[in-house]
Amino acid sequence: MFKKILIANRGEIALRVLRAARELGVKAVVAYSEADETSLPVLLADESICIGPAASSGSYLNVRNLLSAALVTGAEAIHPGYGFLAENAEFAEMCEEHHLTFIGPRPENIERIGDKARARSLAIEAGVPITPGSDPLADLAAAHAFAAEVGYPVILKASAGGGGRGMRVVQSPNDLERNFVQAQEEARAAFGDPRMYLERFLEEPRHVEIQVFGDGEGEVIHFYDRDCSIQRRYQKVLEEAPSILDPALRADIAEAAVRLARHIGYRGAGTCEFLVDREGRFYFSEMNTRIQVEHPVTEMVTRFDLVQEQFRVAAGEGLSLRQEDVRLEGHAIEVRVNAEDPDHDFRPSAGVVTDVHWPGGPGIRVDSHVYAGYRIPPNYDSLIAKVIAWGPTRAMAIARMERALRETVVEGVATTIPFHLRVLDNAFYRRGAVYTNFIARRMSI
Amino acid sequence: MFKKILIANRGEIALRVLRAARELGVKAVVAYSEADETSLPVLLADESICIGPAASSGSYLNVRNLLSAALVTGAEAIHPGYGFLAENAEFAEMCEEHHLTFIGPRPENIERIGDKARARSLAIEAGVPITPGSDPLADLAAAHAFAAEVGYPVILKASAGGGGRGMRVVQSPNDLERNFVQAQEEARAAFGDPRMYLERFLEEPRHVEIQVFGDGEGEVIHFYDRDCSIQRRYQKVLEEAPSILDPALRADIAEAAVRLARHIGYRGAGTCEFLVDREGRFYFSEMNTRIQVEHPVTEMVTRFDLVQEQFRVAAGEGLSLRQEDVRLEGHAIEVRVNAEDPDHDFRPSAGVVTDVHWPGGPGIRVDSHVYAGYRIPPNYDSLIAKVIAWGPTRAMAIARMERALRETVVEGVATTIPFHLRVLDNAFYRRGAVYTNFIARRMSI
Amino acid sequence: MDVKELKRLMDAMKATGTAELELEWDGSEERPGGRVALRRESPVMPGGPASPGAPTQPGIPASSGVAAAAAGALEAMAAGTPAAGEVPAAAEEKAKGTDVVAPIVGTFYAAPSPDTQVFVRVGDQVKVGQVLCVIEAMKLMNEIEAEVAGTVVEILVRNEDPVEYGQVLMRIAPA
Amino acid sequence: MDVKELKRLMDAMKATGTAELELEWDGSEERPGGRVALRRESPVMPGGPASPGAPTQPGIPASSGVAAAAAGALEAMAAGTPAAGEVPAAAEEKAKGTDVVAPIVGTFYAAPSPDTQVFVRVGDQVKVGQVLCVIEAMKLMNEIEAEVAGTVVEILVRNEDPVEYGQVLMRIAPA
Repeated sequence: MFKKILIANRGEIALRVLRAARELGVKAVVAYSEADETSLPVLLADESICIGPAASSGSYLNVRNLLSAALVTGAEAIHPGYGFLAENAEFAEMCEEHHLTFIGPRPENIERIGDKARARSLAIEAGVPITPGSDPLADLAAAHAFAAEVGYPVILKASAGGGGRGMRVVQSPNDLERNFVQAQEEARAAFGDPRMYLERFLEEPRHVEIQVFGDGEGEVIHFYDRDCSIQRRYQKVLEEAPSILDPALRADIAEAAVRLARHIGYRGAGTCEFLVDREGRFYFSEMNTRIQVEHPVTEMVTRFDLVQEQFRVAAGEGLSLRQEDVRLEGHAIEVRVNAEDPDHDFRPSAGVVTDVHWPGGPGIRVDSHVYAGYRIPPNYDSLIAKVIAWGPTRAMAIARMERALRETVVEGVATTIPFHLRVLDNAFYRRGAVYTNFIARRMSI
Repeated sequence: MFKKILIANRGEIALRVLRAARELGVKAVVAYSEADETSLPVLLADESICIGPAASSGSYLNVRNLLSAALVTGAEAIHPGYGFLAENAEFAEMCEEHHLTFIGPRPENIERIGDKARARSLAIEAGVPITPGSDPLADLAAAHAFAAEVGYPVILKASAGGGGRGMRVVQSPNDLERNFVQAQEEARAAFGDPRMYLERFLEEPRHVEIQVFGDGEGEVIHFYDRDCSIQRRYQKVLEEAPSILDPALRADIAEAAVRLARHIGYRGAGTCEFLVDREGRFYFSEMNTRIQVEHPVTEMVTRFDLVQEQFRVAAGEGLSLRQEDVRLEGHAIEVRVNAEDPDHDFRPSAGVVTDVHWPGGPGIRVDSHVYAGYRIPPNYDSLIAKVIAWGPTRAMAIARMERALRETVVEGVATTIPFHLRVLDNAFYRRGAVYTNFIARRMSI
Repeated sequence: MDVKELKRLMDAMKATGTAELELEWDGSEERPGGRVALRRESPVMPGGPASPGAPTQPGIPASSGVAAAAAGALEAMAAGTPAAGEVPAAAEEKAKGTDVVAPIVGTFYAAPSPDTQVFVRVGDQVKVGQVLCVIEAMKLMNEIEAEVAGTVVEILVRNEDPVEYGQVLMRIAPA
Repeated sequence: MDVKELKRLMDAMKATGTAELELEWDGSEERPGGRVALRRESPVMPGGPASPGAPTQPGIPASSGVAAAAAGALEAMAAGTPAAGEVPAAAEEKAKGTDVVAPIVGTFYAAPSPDTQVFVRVGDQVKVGQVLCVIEAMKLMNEIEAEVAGTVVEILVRNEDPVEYGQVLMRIAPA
């Protein structure tokens, strides 16, 4: 195992990684921007090092300073968390060049599966179903031709997009005409890559994803599924594990995910995302080559520490368990508590958290970097806590989450907790009728 | 299930019961003394009612006000928590007389097994081993005769004692002479019952207890064992589940506990305490007819909610699971965080908790009624939180607990956290060499 | 300016350590007139929840967001049984009267039986030892007697109300 | 303004430690004029861990027990690499000099190579553009040049020290 690692991230995931390091007896250096000097991971770290100004481009995305920070502090490995450089193949490669272990997939894993178009070809090779979709489209004419073939509505996606960014639903040829060039320009601006492709649009699909783990030597296991259908503008707001789909279907999806990860000799933690239509057909949509925000729901139902496992696999110890050792028990739900005002179109609510009281008691886990007196910097995302509730049944997990959120106090900033309570209270949600359009269709917000 | 219950307790256990009620959809009225008006269970309660002044005798032990409070608020049942009236058979009986369900054992269960001397006879009847011990001793001569027979050291106990109160170790006939009458007088003053008996004193025993649950119809199941050997002045300070004894021995002890509870037709949650000597012989010492402070460690390793089950059994729904459904996974440790100063002989440290930050992340549960700004009243016990850590192994549970306690902040009052960290770091503790004299013998405090 | 805007101003003042703020506006549509005055605190205390010295309910720490946020719970509680929190607050208002408080938990009865006159009404003169009301607890009727002589100035509970320990039942202005 | 709104205002005042609030409005139907005056309590911190007025690290809220309790962690950090926290504190003491700060993370070198003279010593006069030191980052030597002319009054790091972004390396008193 490593003696010392560098955490190249911030907020709750930096704290999550720090906790895993502590529990494994590994020293952790937390790299931080000037805006995060008083953040909890920095205050709790064994060591910390400022790597740039508040703007991420100069700090959390500053490859040179991050690598330098690892080198001058004597860290042997870098954990990238999620976001920032976590899925940057070049960064992973530069780590290796400097004899620093990148705690994540191999650079070529990221490179091959990170590109949406390439991921689709790999899925086809591995015999994993994908939504009927086009290759990258040369021009509008090609787009028209494809859309006519599969039928409207279709969804226009940026090859380099991900996590819901760079997507738009197109209802008609006119709509396509209006959107195509504009979307190309946006993709060029956002990702430096204007390539677009089309997919058949699924009405009311569920978003189901499989947590996989590979040893990089060809062995891949899975930790079952998560349902992340509750999304707002393609951003997940509430996740659960397992999904409530038919067990045979869930097994098929998990098997497909493992097949795909094996196909590319995947190493470390990864997630294969699928859309599942009402007829129970499933389609691979993308793979995330990192630990996910929602990984705790899987940890709660399997009682397995995925971040510790990332350390072990990166340190060359291989997987610590076999597929048959992975057991699933009960049901877990996570809500992402964001400092946003749900009464005002979820506008960010930065500022000082003057008082905070997180819930406790049986079945509750809280992952949060916020403390009383903490100033939420306006420079980063608005996630301030993940509250996770486990129960022997989905109904009990919901009941626990409700009682936990009702005993939570956050003062000084607005949070999305009132919104989460409304989701939990929604009759469609309670009976599991959740699709990716749930919030738009089932809730009046 | 009940529609509404009254919680006749305070502090963390009142909150624990309130949480269980919430999760079951049961309304809870929290009965509180004037000193607890701003306590968290009162602030979070569906309803609350003041039942007397700060002194427990006028409030939490005030049977008339508690029953009245249940009646005027329309509660159908009373949960007594632990301590106060939890093991008072008369109170349980008065509840029944007023058609209020006592969420606990039947009055006759409490009465029969609550008395130490009667408990020993019941154990003998049930074929459960007890430490060689006397009947209640008529006088000093009888005591001398018994001690001579089993050999010194012996332990002198009050029949009505419990939880470590009313006990003294006697090394020689002279010692016995000096202690006997004095102990009688103390027992009369403390318990209103001067009867004393003698037991053979075990050197360095482990304190191992079995969590049992009966349906009152003759069915009793167990939830495995806990090791509570780490004690200071007979008060538990750190508990874990399961014990690290040989599995066959653990099964024997569990079986003996079930036999005893079946013998008395036990209803609800109870704990049979045993002493285990170095040769692996075990002796029943007493039964606690209530939920225990340390019940969360059992909940963590079985993932079963014991307090919810108390509700179900009391509501006449019977046990919700069978013995074969009770599974044990991993290891859990609980520390009792007391507002006491370990640097000054653990003197109580009442006052305002000006800031508090509990730990979170994987495997950590916190049960606490304390919030920033809370004033700890000087009238009650000093328990301010229970921090529970679960891990797949005992070593990981220890590592988790250490990292959790190191990220805990309590300002304004002294706590026992520094002491707990020293226990966790102790080499004897780490290899499981824990006996009831651990603190006195293995730690220099 | 509505409550929400005012609250935002207060939050902003707190966050920035602003001690005083005055704001005037004349409401005219075009080129509205107005005035703003701001003063900062001398030593700035970052991030502190709230300051002491503020008149708060006895026993409820001013710094507690938990207590503040539990206002809803307190309201719910008040709906169920009279909230203890009301008592001291109300007591400050009308400090002239002597409180008659419930010594036990139970049901308040204003009259000895449903078809008889109430023991006392507002305005009645009472003597020491005179029965003011009855609290039923566990089927027993407990007579509550006046400890001072004077005039009943206020009765705070209604017949058959549940009362908790220490709850103010009525007030007597000493003679 | 109804009771509910008033209660919300009171809650807000309590939560934000607002001591006084005055509110006037003229009642005109459209775009009413008005006046608001707010005053906060004098900022004494209730039972806060760090005593008020105590010199605390800039940016770390004094009221935060979390921050205070992490002092050990900060010390550990300082042992590993020079703590950022030291810098501004020191800066207050010797405010006369202009700070030369590290623009990148890396290893500080006082001299171009192990067997040569250091670039500058305390007391040296430097010109704009003169090389003051080198920071090695990822095998690249980055020369740090003077941005002001003046006298080197202090050098805060030693040869081969790791330096973090924004760390003060030396101070120059402008000529």
